[in-house]
Amino acid sequence: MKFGVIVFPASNCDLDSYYAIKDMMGEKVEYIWHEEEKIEEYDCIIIPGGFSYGDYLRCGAVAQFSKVMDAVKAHAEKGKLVIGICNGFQILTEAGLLPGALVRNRDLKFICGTAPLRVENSDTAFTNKLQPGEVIEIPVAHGEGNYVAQDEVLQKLKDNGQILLTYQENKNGSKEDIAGIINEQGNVLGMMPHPERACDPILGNTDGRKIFESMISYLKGGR
Amino acid sequence: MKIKVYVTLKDSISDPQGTAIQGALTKKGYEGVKSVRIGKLIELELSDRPEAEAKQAVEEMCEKLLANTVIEKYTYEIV
Amino acid sequence: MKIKVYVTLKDSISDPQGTAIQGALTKKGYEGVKSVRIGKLIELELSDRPEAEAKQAVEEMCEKLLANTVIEKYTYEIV
Amino acid sequence: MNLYEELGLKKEEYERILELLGREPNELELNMYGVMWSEHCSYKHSRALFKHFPTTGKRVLQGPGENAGIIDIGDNMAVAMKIESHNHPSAVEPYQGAATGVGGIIRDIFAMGARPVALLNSLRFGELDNSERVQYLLDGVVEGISGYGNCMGIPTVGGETFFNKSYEGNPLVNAMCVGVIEHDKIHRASAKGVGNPVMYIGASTGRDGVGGASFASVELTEASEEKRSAVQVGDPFMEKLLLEASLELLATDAVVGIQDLGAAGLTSAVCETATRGEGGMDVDISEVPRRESGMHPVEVMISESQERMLLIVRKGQEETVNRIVGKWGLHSKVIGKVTDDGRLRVREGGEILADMPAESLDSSGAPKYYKDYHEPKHMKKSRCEDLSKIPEPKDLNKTFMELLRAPNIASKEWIYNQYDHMVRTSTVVKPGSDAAVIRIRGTEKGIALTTDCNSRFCYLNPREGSKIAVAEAARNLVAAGATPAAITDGLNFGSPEKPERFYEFRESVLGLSEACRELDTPVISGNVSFYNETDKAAIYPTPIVGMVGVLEDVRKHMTLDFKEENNVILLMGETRDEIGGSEYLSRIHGKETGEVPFLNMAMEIRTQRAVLQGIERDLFQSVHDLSEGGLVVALAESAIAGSMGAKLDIQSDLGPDRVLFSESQSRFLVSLKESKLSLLEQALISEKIPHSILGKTGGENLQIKINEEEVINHSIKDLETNWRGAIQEIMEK
Ligand SMILES: Nc1ncnc2c1ncn2[C@@H]1O[C@H](COP(=O)(O)OP(=O)(O)O)[C@@H](O)[C@H]1O
Ligand SMILES: [Mg+2]
Repeated sequence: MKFGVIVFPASNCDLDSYYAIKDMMGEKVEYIWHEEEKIEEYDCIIIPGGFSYGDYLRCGAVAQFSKVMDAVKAHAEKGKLVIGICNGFQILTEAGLLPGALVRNRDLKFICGTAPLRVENSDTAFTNKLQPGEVIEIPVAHGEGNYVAQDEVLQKLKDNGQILLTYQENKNGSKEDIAGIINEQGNVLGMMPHPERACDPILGNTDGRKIFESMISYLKGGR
Repeated sequence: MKIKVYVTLKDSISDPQGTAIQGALTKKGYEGVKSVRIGKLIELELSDRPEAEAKQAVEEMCEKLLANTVIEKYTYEIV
Repeated sequence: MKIKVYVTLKDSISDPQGTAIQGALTKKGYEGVKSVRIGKLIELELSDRPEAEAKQAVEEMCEKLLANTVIEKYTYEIV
Repeated sequence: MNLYEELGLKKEEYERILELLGREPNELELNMYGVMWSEHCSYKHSRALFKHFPTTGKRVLQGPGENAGIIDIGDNMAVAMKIESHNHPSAVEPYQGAATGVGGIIRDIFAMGARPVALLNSLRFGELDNSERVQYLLDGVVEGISGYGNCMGIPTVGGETFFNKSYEGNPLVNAMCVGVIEHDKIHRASAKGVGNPVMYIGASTGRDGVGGASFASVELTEASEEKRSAVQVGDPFMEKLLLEASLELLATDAVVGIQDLGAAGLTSAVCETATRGEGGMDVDISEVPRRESGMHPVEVMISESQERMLLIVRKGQEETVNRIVGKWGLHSKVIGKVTDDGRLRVREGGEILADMPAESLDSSGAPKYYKDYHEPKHMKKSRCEDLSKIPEPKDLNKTFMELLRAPNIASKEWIYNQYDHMVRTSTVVKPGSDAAVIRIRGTEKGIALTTDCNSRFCYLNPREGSKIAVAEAARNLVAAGATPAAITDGLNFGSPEKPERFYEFRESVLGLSEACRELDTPVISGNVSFYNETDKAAIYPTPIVGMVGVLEDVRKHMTLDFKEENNVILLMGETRDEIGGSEYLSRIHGKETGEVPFLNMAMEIRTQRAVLQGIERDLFQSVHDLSEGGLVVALAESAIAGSMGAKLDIQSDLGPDRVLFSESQSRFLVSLKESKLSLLEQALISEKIPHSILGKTGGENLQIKINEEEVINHSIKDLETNWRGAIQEIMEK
């Protein structure tokens, strides 16, 4: 099993994701440069947080132009796993791999802290080690994490169980308190909070591990 | 040639920044500020080309990058 | 009444955002994108009033809040 | 007015230039002297005093003089750090001023080859409560720091924020950056090797920031408003590319020397690298990438466009540079070469535009002044002020809450929650504690970081106030379990040409030097910002101390929150009748006067050592140092952080307001399990450290009795809401 962490110019949580997988989860992981076109060898792609291409114009807007994103689309179409965290979530919506969009936080300020998240659907590749209704504490750090989508889209997300995680305390204004969603096929997750920041005991919080444990268990065929 | 692109939020999408500015203006004592919405003005300088070609290029740039059509709409003019 | 305010960076002020977008467009294969500058479009809805009054109000709002006149300039039109 | 005067040079300085050149300088040359001999670049009014600073020590690998100072932390690892001011730009355009300040200090760190791992910021504004302007400045500055630092992926882990009317027209924005580097990877900013190419990478050069350095060296008057085009816009994306490209380059052997382009732009970078390399340099400005057409050579040479670096490259390795820089989407350009004749030559193609001895421009050639000084009048008056007549507040419970809500005391989370303080997943102790703690990946170690300066103390007594700043910084690190190692100093003062202001500066440098020597925390880097005055008044002397400390085992870090019920609360150190210069006296009684608290350095050192030993022996559950607001504020902070109340029963001969609010030095508030109390007491007795048992943790309220009478009783919830919300309420009103 091998994870790949994409590195765009000005990604900056690439390192955090890399060490979370390598040192904390003990799995194989490599960085993938944004100009890479071949990513077949990876079982799961992590699109990390940061400010790809400076996040100018709109967060994640320019990243969809990069070569690796075509490869990520193909990877996702094959049903393999993709997780976009923070900027990665923004990139996935900009690239059309997930519905909706992420706009400026309701209070117009960047927010950094820890958010209690409720697990809405635990029957997925990303949440199978969690209980429905369970609350996990996951760090957040974003200026544009306010999830918006048309009402029909939101309804569909709800009906299909595509909303995986919701904020207990909605500080950015997201519709339906959405913190993380999956695509219809269930193999692409986008979430604003940072599970990779909650894996190492020295940081005082390991709730994020359960997300990665779920993915690893899914990839091992164990569920 | 110069092109001005205007990107604005679709009406159905709320605009917290606009709302905040409206609030600030009202607080400052400006009366009758009924709504404020913030969009982007993107000024492009393109190498000269026939108008039809320019239009096509600009529309493509808007669709692909300059606007996110999930939440935004755009118009443009050649100046 | 509707007013459109256009706020752009003064010419002497660099626009890294515009430069980055220009780079991205060029890299994507759009040729002849010579420059990109990004500004704001602010749409105001004011209660109806005589044009002169509206102008005065808008100019004041621009100076005080809508534009940062240290680095930005503005124009507006009543539509 | 003569051209030299317009450039901020004095007559005698101009004459010195004539002498150095043996002829009249041309316009370009004069401009280059103008920026290099500005206060900002030449330190002409401060250098003479720097000899007092202790700058060596067993840990010091690089003292002042390079882009940043470096200390050894063992295991082949080292820490680079530096602080820098961006006061005047931030007063004009808070967002960009603060953002480019952060950008500049980050470049100083990676120019040494170090990976930046933490940012701190030290901010001073006018009174926040009722000033729209101050609120606007705070809002913009915080957003600028957040916008730049967050994008860079460097956590902003600490700092300080202080409001006082003396900063009304002249806010202070000092940014500090800390980097980590392996010993053998350290790079220096010198141009060595005759014939080696000089390369330029990063953003192209525009007209922005032209005159920035001299701008920073004049008082802010109405006239300087006209210079507003001096505003520079930060581009953190470009900086991130530059950072990654530079570090990748420095890992090869292609680069001989590296220097960022900061104040005085290209002029400063070429002449400093040439001087350090003890050679000369020849640059052709027609090769300098430009953003605008029609730029005058003067503009090219002194532009302060951001996000640019200069490299001295090993001859023949140009392609390595092009390849690595190109990978990061940047361009590089050869703009000159290293020579051996000690001259700095600027050409445009074949034409020589300037030709001068490189050294003459640099601080070694610049004039050096030792100005007259005398004690400001107010000082003697405050010293003699009788504070015994300050009336005891009728309702201490209410007074306490008022103080807790004062912007100087209230939680700064409205600020630091806008900063990504967790990125890089190494922030072990986040902002909101006494010091931030960062783990050093790949080792067991950690470093603790803080910035401190009580400028009210420095106003009343610059020498003692500066010593207190060093002691307080050390105390904060010790409370986190770290051994203080070194400081970087951000010296912010008024005009050195005014005797009272120069007195403050001189006293302050002497105070810092003395304290650093005694605490064994050498000065390894720093920055001076003078002329922080408006037409009306000067700022309070503000020598900001940025300090780093080392934890051998990062798991042994300590925090300030009460951890469990029924722990003993003990105060180390002695509370005296010392409300001079206190936040209490200022906020509640509207007075900034009195003598500052007495600092007994021997006691300070013993107490710090006892705390560190106690942490090492696992005696404590929590440790917090006492600072602004005194004992009761420290109690409230530990209680709020731990969501746990406390019951205290204090016996004292002092008035209750003194007990609660006095800002006596060298004190720590600790909580510990009852079972460890005797061990601690033995240690304190043998070290002759005064201490008193105050009470116990537990319950939902903070209850304090003094001599059997209840003076404080608030629910922790209430305290928390007020303390956390006060600044936000003001900012969002
Ligand atoms: N501008 C700022 N940026 C980041 N953190 C800040 C800032 N101002 C204050 N803080 C944080 O708030 C906490 C309290 O600050 P302060 O009262 O200065 O602490 P102390 O009195 O212990 O030195 C510290 O953790 C400090 O790092
Ligand atoms: Mg403290």
